[in-house]
This record gives sequence, structure tokens and C-alpha cells, in this order.
Amino acid sequence: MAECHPVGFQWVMEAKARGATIIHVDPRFTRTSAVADLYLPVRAGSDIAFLGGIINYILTNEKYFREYVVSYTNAATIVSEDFQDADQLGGLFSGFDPKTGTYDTTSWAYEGMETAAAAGSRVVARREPPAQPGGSGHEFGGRGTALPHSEVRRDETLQDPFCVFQILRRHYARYTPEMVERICGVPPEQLAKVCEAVTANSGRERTTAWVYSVGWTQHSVGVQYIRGAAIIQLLLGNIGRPGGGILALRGHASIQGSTDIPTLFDLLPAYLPMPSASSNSNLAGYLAAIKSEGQKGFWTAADTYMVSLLKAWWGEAATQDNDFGFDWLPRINADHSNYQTIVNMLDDKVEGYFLLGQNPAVGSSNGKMQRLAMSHLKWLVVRDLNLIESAAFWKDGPEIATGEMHTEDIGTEVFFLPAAAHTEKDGTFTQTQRLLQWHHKAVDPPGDCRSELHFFFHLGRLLRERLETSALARDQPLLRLAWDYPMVDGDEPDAAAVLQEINGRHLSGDRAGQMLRSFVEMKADGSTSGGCWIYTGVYSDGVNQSARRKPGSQQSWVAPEWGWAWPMNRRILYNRASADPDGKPWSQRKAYVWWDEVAGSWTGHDIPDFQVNKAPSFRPEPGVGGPDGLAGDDPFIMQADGKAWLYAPSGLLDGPLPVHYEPLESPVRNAMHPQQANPTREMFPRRENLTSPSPPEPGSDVYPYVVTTYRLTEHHTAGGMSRWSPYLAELQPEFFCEVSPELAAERGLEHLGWATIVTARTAVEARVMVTDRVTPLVAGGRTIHQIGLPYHWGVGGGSAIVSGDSANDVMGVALDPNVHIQDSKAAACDIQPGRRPTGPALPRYVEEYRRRAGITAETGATRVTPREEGP
Amino acid sequence: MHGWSTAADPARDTGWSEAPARKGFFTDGSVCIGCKACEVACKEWNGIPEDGLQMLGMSYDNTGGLGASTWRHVAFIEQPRRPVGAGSLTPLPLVAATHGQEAGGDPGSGFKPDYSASAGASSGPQDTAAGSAETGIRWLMSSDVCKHCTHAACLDVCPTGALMRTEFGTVVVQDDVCNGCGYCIPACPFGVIDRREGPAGARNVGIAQKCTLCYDRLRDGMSPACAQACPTQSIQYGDLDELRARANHRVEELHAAGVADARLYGADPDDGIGGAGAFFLLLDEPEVYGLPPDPVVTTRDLPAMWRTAAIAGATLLAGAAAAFVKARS
Amino acid sequence: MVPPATFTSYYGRPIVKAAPWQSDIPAYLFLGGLAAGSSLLAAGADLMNLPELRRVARIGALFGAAAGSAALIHDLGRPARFLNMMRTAKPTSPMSVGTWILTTFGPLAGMAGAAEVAALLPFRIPIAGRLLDAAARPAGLLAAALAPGLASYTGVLLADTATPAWHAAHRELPLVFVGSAAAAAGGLGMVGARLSETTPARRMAVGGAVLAFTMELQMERSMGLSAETLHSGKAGRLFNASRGLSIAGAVGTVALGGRNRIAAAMSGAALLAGSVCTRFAIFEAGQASARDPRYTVIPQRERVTRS
Amino acid sequence: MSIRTRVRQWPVLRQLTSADHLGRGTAVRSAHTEDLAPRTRTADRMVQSVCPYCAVGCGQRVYVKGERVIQIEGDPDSPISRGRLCPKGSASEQLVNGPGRVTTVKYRRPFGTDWEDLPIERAMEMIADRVLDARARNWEDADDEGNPLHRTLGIASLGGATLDNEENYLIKKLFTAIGVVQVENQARI
Repeated sequence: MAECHPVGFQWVMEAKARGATIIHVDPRFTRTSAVADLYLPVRAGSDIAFLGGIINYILTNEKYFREYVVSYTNAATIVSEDFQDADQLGGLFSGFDPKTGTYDTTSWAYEGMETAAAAGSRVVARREPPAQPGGSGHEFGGRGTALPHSEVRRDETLQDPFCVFQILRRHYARYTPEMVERICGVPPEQLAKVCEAVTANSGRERTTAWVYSVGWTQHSVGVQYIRGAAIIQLLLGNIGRPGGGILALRGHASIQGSTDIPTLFDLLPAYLPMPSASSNSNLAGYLAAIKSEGQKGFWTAADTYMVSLLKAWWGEAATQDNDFGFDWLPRINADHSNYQTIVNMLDDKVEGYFLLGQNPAVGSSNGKMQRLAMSHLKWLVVRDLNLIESAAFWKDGPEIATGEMHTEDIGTEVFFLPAAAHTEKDGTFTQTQRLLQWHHKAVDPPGDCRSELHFFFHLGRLLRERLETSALARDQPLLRLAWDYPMVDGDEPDAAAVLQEINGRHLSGDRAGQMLRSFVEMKADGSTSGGCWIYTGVYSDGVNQSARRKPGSQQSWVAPEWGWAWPMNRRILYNRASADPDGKPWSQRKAYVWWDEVAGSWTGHDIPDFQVNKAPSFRPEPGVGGPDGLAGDDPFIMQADGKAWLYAPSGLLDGPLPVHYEPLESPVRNAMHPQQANPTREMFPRRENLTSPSPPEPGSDVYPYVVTTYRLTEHHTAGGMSRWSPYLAELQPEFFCEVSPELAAERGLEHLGWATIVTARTAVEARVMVTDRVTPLVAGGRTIHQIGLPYHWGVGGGSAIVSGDSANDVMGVALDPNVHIQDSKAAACDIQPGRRPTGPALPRYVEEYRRRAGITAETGATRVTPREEGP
Repeated sequence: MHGWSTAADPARDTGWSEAPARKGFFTDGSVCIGCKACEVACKEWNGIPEDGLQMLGMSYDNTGGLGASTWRHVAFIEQPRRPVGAGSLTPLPLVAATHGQEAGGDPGSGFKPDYSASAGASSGPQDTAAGSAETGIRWLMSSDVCKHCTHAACLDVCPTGALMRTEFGTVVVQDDVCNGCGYCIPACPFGVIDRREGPAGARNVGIAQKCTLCYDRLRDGMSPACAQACPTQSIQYGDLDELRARANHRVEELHAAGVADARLYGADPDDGIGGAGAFFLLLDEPEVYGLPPDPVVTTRDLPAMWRTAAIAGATLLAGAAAAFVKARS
Repeated sequence: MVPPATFTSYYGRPIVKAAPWQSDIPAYLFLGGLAAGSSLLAAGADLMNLPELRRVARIGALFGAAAGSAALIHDLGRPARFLNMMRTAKPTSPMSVGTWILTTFGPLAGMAGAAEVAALLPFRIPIAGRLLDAAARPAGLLAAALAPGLASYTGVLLADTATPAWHAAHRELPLVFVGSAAAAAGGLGMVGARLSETTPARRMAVGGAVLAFTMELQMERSMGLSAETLHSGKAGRLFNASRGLSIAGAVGTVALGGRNRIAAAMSGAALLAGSVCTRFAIFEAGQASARDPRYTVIPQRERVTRS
Repeated sequence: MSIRTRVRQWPVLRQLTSADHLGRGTAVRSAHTEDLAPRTRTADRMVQSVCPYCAVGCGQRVYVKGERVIQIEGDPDSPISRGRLCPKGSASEQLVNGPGRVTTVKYRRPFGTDWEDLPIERAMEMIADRVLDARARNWEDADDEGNPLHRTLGIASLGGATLDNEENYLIKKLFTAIGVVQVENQARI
């Protein structure tokens, strides 16, 4: 956090000054470790086991926050007796189909919902040919999946052997300190320190927060890492409370906004799913897959959100008669995510590509595959501040040097359009804490530089002009689109007008034309519009709430009048859980929102994330669904049963609970189960994306070390916003690898000399940083050496102030099945002293390694690990 | 030549009758996270050119040290896994230069640590604020800057009056006056100030440059750029008296927390420079951070030097006269 | 057991900065000394009516002051701003003091020197030439009055720094430098004047050389650890050369200087060269001591430990 | 400046006549120094902004003079950042005024070996033509079972996560309306 979010880290330092204990768990000793009270090196890719060890400690030593767990989580809920845990099946849960590599999740369901889950869940519906599921965990960003109803059976004594709590106990019993040491390389006494610190600082009086970044998400089991932390936090009662939570430190100014208002293939704004081809033939069918009338919570109003979105997009043209234009939406039927698209490019299935402030030639895994893919395009549009490597791959990219590509043979037509900087346009970023902040335009963009707002509005205008007379059905969505925005400063669309459209309006009635104040005002009859229901309220009362800048010193510590947080300016989600079931704060020290008996409403430091007049004692009539179905002690108002899910009966594609699997490329055998890696991972086994063997396959000793990638404070991701800045470039001018003195001795690496790092994909060269900050770990009786590579440099383009080989070139592409995020935080490599071969010698050098390891396109592609003969 | 009193008021001593309280920096190395925001904010505000794109291998420090185009410099010191309790009392970090080797020399060549040399070196407590007792590693970071000495050698020796004491008690170079004689450079006991030698076309090439404590910003009541940027308040700006009190309190706090290594550097008005306007909280000996352990302003000895010069001059005159005694052969 | 003499530093990087000066400055140290010594010699020769010695010395002073000034200006980062030296007069700045001395000395020595040069011309310059003749003596005497300051302040100039080898030598440097100045000026007189007029030059040369030599011995003791720098590397080679040349020059002067014109000239040249080497050696030793942090850290650390 | 003024302002004289006899303060101050002021004082305007690097969302103050950004620094009003910035945020001015920033359209024709210039209007027209072309050629109305698809897989997009919400909104809206579904973002990476 100190490394990549230094200014956010001020609050950690402040907490430390006030007595907080800071623990840092990371393969790499970073700037955070330097000021932490406790630093634990851990083997890259082993965190599920580490977190499992903590969960085991909590459960074994009865350290959980019982009242919170019983009242606010699904610990008491009874699960189907058909469910079989991974322990029983060698690392697979019940329902696995080895042919498709996917689970039938029916057996994971709550008791009594098995059939419904199979019929109603989009997860199942999405398991359709071609083999890869097209859905994404992002769709569930705001909630769990649908339940047919909320009538679950609960055993609040937590004794029923099929209740979630007992399943957890059994599931985590094997995550002993010894097992954690064997997998993670963390000695038991170290683990004990963490367990003691975390549990001692949780409960009524205290809270513990977990902070993570892409070190957790970029794995083929990334979602389950976060689930592991969620289980800890729920068991300890640290969700919905000040100082608690699981905090994703997002690495880009509006990466949160990019999922809220997604430019993601499987999402419409505000976590409404993209319609799927086979199951969503009309609006009603689509909505039925999102929610059932019988379930609890605010997702039951998805019809109002969706219709308002369609009204925002198609305006007058969206009517009750045409399903509000639902049929105009394109459909998805497979994984259309970034890496799949790259593979399709290689197969000449994609003609044109827009890169909008993104530099995949450096920033995406397996950079060579990215660049090769782009050479198959007919045309490429790059919009950026600088001439990045992705724009110039055809000119002087690494493959030109090796002779794998020749400039004059590349048919890709490239348009580089210079972009406007943040100071040259109005608009909002949504930061990591869901806060929308308006940035004001300071100056006009220079020369041909334009905002994306400008580019896309005018591109749309040109397209509409060209198709003006078209009667083709496919052109109607564009021609009928509400595409009329007021202009400012000449021909720049007014960003405020766009934000107003996002907020939504009353379209008829007394308040026609007025901004919606809240998403609860949305209607499913077409009388309201709104482009992103969770953002509704950002223009409440016609005021741009995101532009509010009341100085922090002039308001409370929650600072509600600075910017605007979704939803409804609530700064901590699910904050009803900061009070006990009776509505009283768990402790005065941790009071946040509470029930005011006299006023008959919830109140506190923040805006209650709960129906404000619903008493804690309220219990709904049986059978009532939706918001009214939420009891007064159901804080998790977006969940179909009002409870937080320790166990996910649906919604995840790789298991209802986290299980330790080894990274796809690992030096060791899975100590926990015969199953080596996540069996549901998404793979692209092909020549351009080879995988090195892992045990039990032979040949893994050719790539004996673990390599991981990371950022440095001085640079920003693929360098597009830092390697062109002299002040940043001079602070970290060269690509380097961090190795321990022990590994340096083993391989003859010299500090400040060169090293070549080679994986199944390619080899890169880096300056050597021999440092005690890298610790060899002893895991499972053997020493594991880890090599760290900051990934900010790239080759090609020529205009960057500093350049160097790109760390991402050595990483491969295998994806988490839920969210299609790549496994780029742990791979297998070798390291040798000296510079890498250049020119055609480089591919030959890489090929020689592959030959020694016996690598083919099918290496690592077996989903279910063949069972070895027992000893 | 100097009033060597403890109550030095450098602004009033230099003609500022209406001087505000003396301003300074307290740089607290125990909370520095080495982000280098200070380096960049300083360069950005002061329009300082980029000065070197070479990896130095000194942990994460590719800046090297203070100079004409580096007015803030974050030092990174990696202190490796060490046996507890062995040997002498002074920690010998990885970065020890061994006895008798050639001068430290060309920074451009980068630093190569000698692991064999550091073996067997010992250490004080392993468990400190800025370290992990678990791995035995300490990664010290601290942002260095001009000390704005109470008795400033650079200021004393400047022949043009380019160096000037401001009303805030700080020491600045007047860019329009300096002729680049370079005398201030060897005069500084900390090696702070330097002459900007390039790049061609950059501002102020050929003249002495160093931290101004953002004299222009101070004039408008603003904080210096580095202090404003510093994410963890490792760099604190304010009235020197108050900063000293705060720093003493911080040291007590750290000592109470078991961080025995914490000590102030440059905060003592009785030291060889009369106390620094920019002082530090360090977690190891000053030289570990590249700071002199006991700096003394060279002009403290200037009266003695002038006396010697007078004797020497007289000797010469007398000798010359003697040479002519009965010189006509 | 005595602990081994180790010290710590930040990656072996220097703590203090070496002066940014190139050979201009040690050259100036020599030239200024030569000018000062020469002007004294010239004044004496003038008063004692030794015209040839006077001429050589006056021209030597002119040359030293002119070339020295040029070197000083050349060394500036912004030579065009040389005149800013005259903005202030700072007793805390040896360079300011020295600049005032030099700027006063220069025109005076220049006038005396110019008169000698004019006399050598095959023609007479009207009016101005006569004025010059008239002014030569008072100008030369005034220059000589300033000469002790000019010869000695350069010692303070180097010593008044944080450069370990220079500052540690602050009690001796002015004396070494005046000795060196006297040796150089005497040497020049021996080179340029006929034997019959060089007695004062020889005395001055030998006296200067002896003074410099003795004070150097004393200086090395004062310098402590940093004296190492006088015996290694470039500075070491220069220092050895300066010793050899000075001793040879002095011995030659005493043994043969009064008898043989060639031997006198050679001895004088050796003393001149010895003076050059002395200045460069001390200059380089200081620079080397600044570049190696041990000369900064160890003495200071010892001081801390003592107190 | 008259000679008399010059003489009166001669620091040596001021040394003699003021309290700063040693010439280390007021006596040596130049007129330039006396007039020194931060460039923020003379800025035409200041607008409040947000740092474009990571997602902490630090407040920035952007100072403008002569329609050029002259300074970007932390906004002390922000309860998130309290005026502080990291090195990247502190380098924002260089991001905006950077030496490497390209401000004109660059074009590489198929099989071309170098960049060429292209007027922006022409570039926009060419891109619009290519979008329609690729879309028409790769249009999918329905899958094999007759389920509607209404899309093209012939065009794809990958955005960085420094785009504004409003921009992402228009991107998603337009691409969806023309049937492009391969719309992706750094958020996936």
C-alpha cells in the first residue's frame, strides 16, 4: 500500500501512530513492509492456504464474533445434503464435469433450493457451448446471485451438520499451521502472531481491516482469495463497521467507475448483466434470471433499473410496446473478454481494435501474444497522451528485432489520436472507496488532443450520418439512440449533461424533467430514465453532488460533503451491521449508525445503508420479497436472503468455498489435494501461449524458480503515464529483477549486472538487484526462490524517456473462471547471469528451454490432475 | 565573527528587523516510506531539470545524493539479516565501505555491495519501528535536504552576496547574482550545494543551486512543496521552535516504544553549525544515511585562519626585507 | 582488544562535495603567489637599485596578476558575472577579501610592470609613457604592501572549507603558501636576472623553500588521517615532485646559485616548478579527501567518541 | 536605473549603512529577490481537480496562466488526501505539459514503415468508414439455433481506467448500439 498508494497510506501511518498493528504479508519486502510491525514473506500463489490457516484458528479457538455471525451471516443456513466438499473428492467439489471443465452447482444450493437453482440460475444457463462459460463474477458485484425465495432453514445453534458453520469447520480443519507452513513457507509461530493480532483486534470494541490489490486478484483463483478474506471478516464481525472491511486498493483513477459504468463485455451499467443469447429472449426472461419475486433485497427492483437504463439510452424510442428496446441490445454467448478477444485476433476474427488510454503491449500478460495479435488486425485506433508501445509495435517492437515480425509485412493500419489530459476536460472519476469526484477542466486540450467524450460522441454522430437512410434492422439501435448532448467550448459534449443522464430523470408527471433523487424513485413503466441506477442521486436536486468540495476540516470525519459516494452517498456499505441486532452500536468506541428509538429511525455518522425507518425488531410476513422482505436485522440488503455469505450456494463457478490450488505453473505439488490447479480455470493452450509443466508432470525442474510481477511507487502500470515523465523516469530508470543473495550465489548473479529470466513464453533481460529483502522460503521441505519483476518498462515506440524489456512478456495467460482475470502473479522461470540473446537467437534460446522441458501446447492444459499411485 | 550563543537569531543577525519566527523542516525518518514525492514535488515547483537516467543499485535510490539538480534526496538503506548481539555496538549496514579502499568515486558506475565485507557485522536491536523483527531486515529511508544552518558556511564564504539569509532564517541562492565561483560547494559540511553543470539550455546552468525552502512559497504563507506533498508527514514544515519541541516528543515516544535507535540530528543549537533549520530524526548513525557525524561550520576557525594569514604575511614581508639586507654585492 | 577501524558511509559516496574547480584554481594559487613574491622582490630591487631584478620581478608580478585573474574568471560558472564579486566586501569570505586585494594589487602591479615593458619597447610612448615611469615606483611599492595579503589569503581560501585535507591544515596553509610564493618569486628572479643582482632573489627563494618545507611537515601532523591524501594518487605524485624540485632547487641555489648563471637559472626553474607542484599537490589532496567519505566520517566520529 | 540609485543600492554601501554589516542578509538582497513571488500568486485561475494516477483520488489544485497549466499540487481541502500527493501525482504537471506528449494525429498506412501526418477530421472519417465496414462484414444476427445475437465480433475495444465515468458511459452506449460487445477495460486486468 505504501508502495502503490502512498497517499492513502497516510491513514495507515496515522492508525499506527495511534496504536494499530500493521501486518504485511507479501512475497516481496516493500516500502509497506519497511514500516510494518510484522512482515511475513509468503510464497506467491499460496494465500488461500494462508487465509485458511487463520480461519482454522478462528474456528478452532472459538474466536469468532458469535452474535454477529449468527445474526448477520448465513452461518446458520442449512445446505443441501447433496453437497460434497473438496476434501471428499480429492480437491473437487460435487458437480464437476471433466468434459466441459465446469461445475453443475445444483448440489451447492441451500436446502430446498436445489431444483430452482438448476433451473433459474444464470450460472447454469451460461454453461453453454462453446465450452467456456461467458458469465462473470462482475455481474454479481453488487450482490450474491438470485435465490428463488428467501425461506431458508436455519439452525441458530450452529450445530446442524449441514449448516454453513459446520461445513466451514470441516472444510478448514485441514488448514493447520503445519499445512500452512508446507504450502506458504510461513512458520507456525509467524502465523500464530497474525492470528492472535487479527482476533485480538476484532470484536465489539475493535475492528481489523484487510487491504489487498492485484496481488490477490491476478490468479486463476483470484476471486476465492477475496472470498477467503471475506470469511475471516464475517467470522470476526468486521464488515459494515468503521475500521473494518476488505479494501480493494484499485490502481487506476477510475477503475471502480470502469466497472460501475462498465466498459466490460458482460455488464451493463450498475452490475446489470449483458443479455445472454439463449436465455434472455425478452426483457421478462432477462429479469427473471436476475431476481425472483420471492427473494429479499433491492435486486428485486431490477426491472426499474433496467427499464430506466433503456429509457436513458433510447429515450422516446424505448416503449412498453417494444420491450423498451431490449431487443436492440446485442447478446453474449461466450467469453468475449480481453484475452479471448486477443486469441480471436490471432485467428483473424477481429478486424478493428480501439485502445483507449491502455498499453497492452506492455501491460497485458504475454506481451508477445498481444503484439502478434495486433499485427493481425486490419486497423487499430490508439488514443493516448504519448506514442506508447502498443501504437508502435509494428515499427520497433521486440518481435521486429527478433525477426518474428517484419514491418513491411504487417498490414495493420494504425491511427494514433492524441488524447486530452485530466486537466483538459470535465468529468468524474470514481475512486477506490466508491467516491465520485468531479474534476474541472482547466485548459483546452492542445492541438488535435481530444477527450474520449469528444471522440465517441462525434464518432457516433458520423456513424449516424452515414446510416441516416438505412432501413436495416441492425442499424436501428444506433439511429434511434438518444444521442443529443449539449456542447460546450465549441464541439465538446457537456460532461455534466452526461452525468445528468446517468443520474436519471422523471420523464412524466409533476416532476417531469427533474433529476431523480434516489434509485427507489425509478419505475419499470418507462416514466423514469437513469443510465446507472447506483449513481442515481449524484445529480440530486439538479446539483452536481460529485463536485462538492466542502473542506475536510469543516466537516465530520466521515466528510459526507466531499464528492458523492454510491449508493446514496453512503460511505460504508452495509453499515447497519455496525449496530447489534437490536440496533445499538456494538460498542461506543465503534458506533457508526444506530437505531434511534425515539425518532423511530436509523441515524449516525454516515447515511444508513438500510431502510431508514425499519425497526430492528421488524420481521416481514412470510412470503414477502424485495426490500419489504428484509427483516430489521438483515443488514446485507442486496443479498437475496439479507445475510452475508460465508458459503456461496451459487454465483461462483469454481466452488462455494475457497480451496487451495497451486498456480498453473508451480514448482511444487499441491500439498492439500491431489488436484493440482483450479480445474475450472480458463485456458488458451496454443503455440503463442505455452505453459511450463508443473508437478506431477515431468520437466518442471527446467524452470525451477517462482517469478512474480509488481509495481514501484515511481511508475504507473505499463508506464504510459510515467516513463514519458523525466521526473519519474529518472527515479527508476531501468528494468531490474530482485533476487535474494542466496539465489544470486546459486546462479552466479552479480548485483547491477544483467540477468536473463526465461519462461515458457520468452526471455527478458534485467539489471540485477541482489537484496536481502527477497527471502528464500522453505516450503514443504524445499527452498523456494522467488524473483520479483517490476513491470513498468517496454520496448518500442522510441519516444519514452526510459525503456527496457517488459516483465509481462514472460507471464502466460490463464484466467480465473469467474472474472476472466489473468494468472500473472506467479509463474515458473529460470534465471541465468548475463544478457539475453538478441535477434533470431532469442526465440531459439527460448525454444531450447521448451525442448528440455518437453513443452507442447497441451502442457498444463489437463484440467483434472491424474491421480498418482499411492505410496 | 560569529556569535556562538545558543540564542542565535539568524534573521535578525542579518539585518531583518521585522522577521517572522524562524522556519524549518523536521524530517522524521521513522515514518518515511521512501515514496520520493518530496523529490518530485521539489523539482516540479522549482523547475529543476532531470539529472541522470542511470540505475545506481543503491537499493531504490537512483538519485544518489543532493546536488545542484536534486534538492531533496531520499536515502534507502537495507540492513540485512544479522546475527543478534554479536560484535560491536555500531550497526554496520550492508553499505559499509571497507577500510583503505580507493575514494568512493564515480557515482555513475553504480554501487556493488560486498556481501563478504558485511558478514559478521553486528547490530543493535533488531526490533525497531522501521523494521521487521521477523526477517531481521531493516529498510531505512529518510529524505535529505539542505540544513539551512544557523551558522551557514556557504553563506559566509559567498563572495558576491548571492547567498542570502532570508527573513525566515533560511539560506537561499539569488539566481540573478551568483557568478558560479563555486566556493560555497566545498564550504558546505554536508555536501548539499553544487553548481549546475547542465543540461545545456536548462535554467541556472553555471550557478550554485540548492534548496530554498521554497522561499517564494513562504512569502505567500504556503508550505514548501516537499512538505506539502509528503504523504506521511515525514517532512514537517513550521516554526523551528515548535518543530524542535515536536521532535523531542517524538523521540521520547519512540524510546518508550522500544526504538532505542531513534535520535535527532541537527536539532541541537550547540552543535557545530549552531543547529540546523532542517533537522532529522534518524534510526541509525548519521553516516549510515550519508550525513557527517559531527559537522562544524568551517568559518568557526576563520578568525584563527586570518591570524595565521597575518603571521604568514608578516613573515613574508620580513623575509623579503631580510633578503635585501646588504644585498648589493 | 582494539576494534578494527571500520566506518560506515552511504554506499561509499562522498559526504562533502569536492570544489568544482579545475586546474585554474591551483594555477591561480601559484600565479598569485608568484605575483605577490615578485612584487616584494621588485619593490626591494627598486629601492636597492637592482634594475634587472626589478624588471624581471615587476614583469613577473604583472604576469602573475594578469594570468591569475584570467584563471579566476575562467573558472567561474558565469564568467560574465565576474563583477558581481565587487557587490560586497565580506570578511567572512576569503574569496571576497582576496578579490578586493587582487583587484587593488592588480592595477598597481600592472602599472609597475607596464612601465618595465614600455621601457623594453624600441620606441617611446609620449606622455603616457612618462606618466607610467613616474607612477611605477609608488605603484610598485603599494603593490608590495598588499603582497603579503595576496600571498597568504589563498591559504585561508582553501582552509576555510569543509574539505577535510584543507581544513585540517588551516593552521599551516597560509605559511606554506607564503613560503611557496617566496620560493617561486625568488626562483623567477634567478631565472631572469644577472647573477650580480640575484642575491635577494636567492635568499628569498631558499628562505621560502625552507619555510614551506618545514610548515608542510607541521601541516601533515595537523592533517591527521587526511594527510594520507598527500601520499597517494595524483596528489602524492605531485607532492613528491614538489619536494624533490624544491629541495633540488634550494640546494642548487645555495651551492651554485651565486656562482653559475646557468645553475642559478636551473635552480630557479626547479623552485618555480616546485611551487607549482606544491599548489597542485595540496589542491588535489583536498579534492581526494572530499571524494572519500572516510576523511569526513572517521575524524568526526572520533571527535564524537572523545567528547 | 540612474547611477545614483545604483550606487545607493550597492551592497557594500548597504553593508556599511544597515545592520547587516557582514553582508549576509538584507544588504545583499537583489531587487529580483525582493520581488520574488510564487507563481501561484500570479496565476489567472485555479481549478480543483483529481489526480489521474491511482484510485486513492487525491485532490489537486491546477493553476493556469495564459491558458497553460503552470502548477499542479495537492488540494489541502480534500479529506482524502489532505493536500498530499505521491511522486506520480506530484509529476502531474509533466503529464500535461510533458516533453514527449504528442498533440497531432499520427497515421501508419498498411505495410507502411513510418508515421505520417493526417488531419484529425480526415482520421475521424476514415475510422467511421472502417467501423461500418468491419461491422457489416462481421455482423451476426442470430446463432445456429436462431437465438438473436445482434452483434459483431469484428471490432473490439480496450480502455484504460483513467477514463471518466461520462466517457465510459458514452463508449458503452455507442458500442452497444452498434452491436460491439467486446468492450473491455483495465478493470479486467
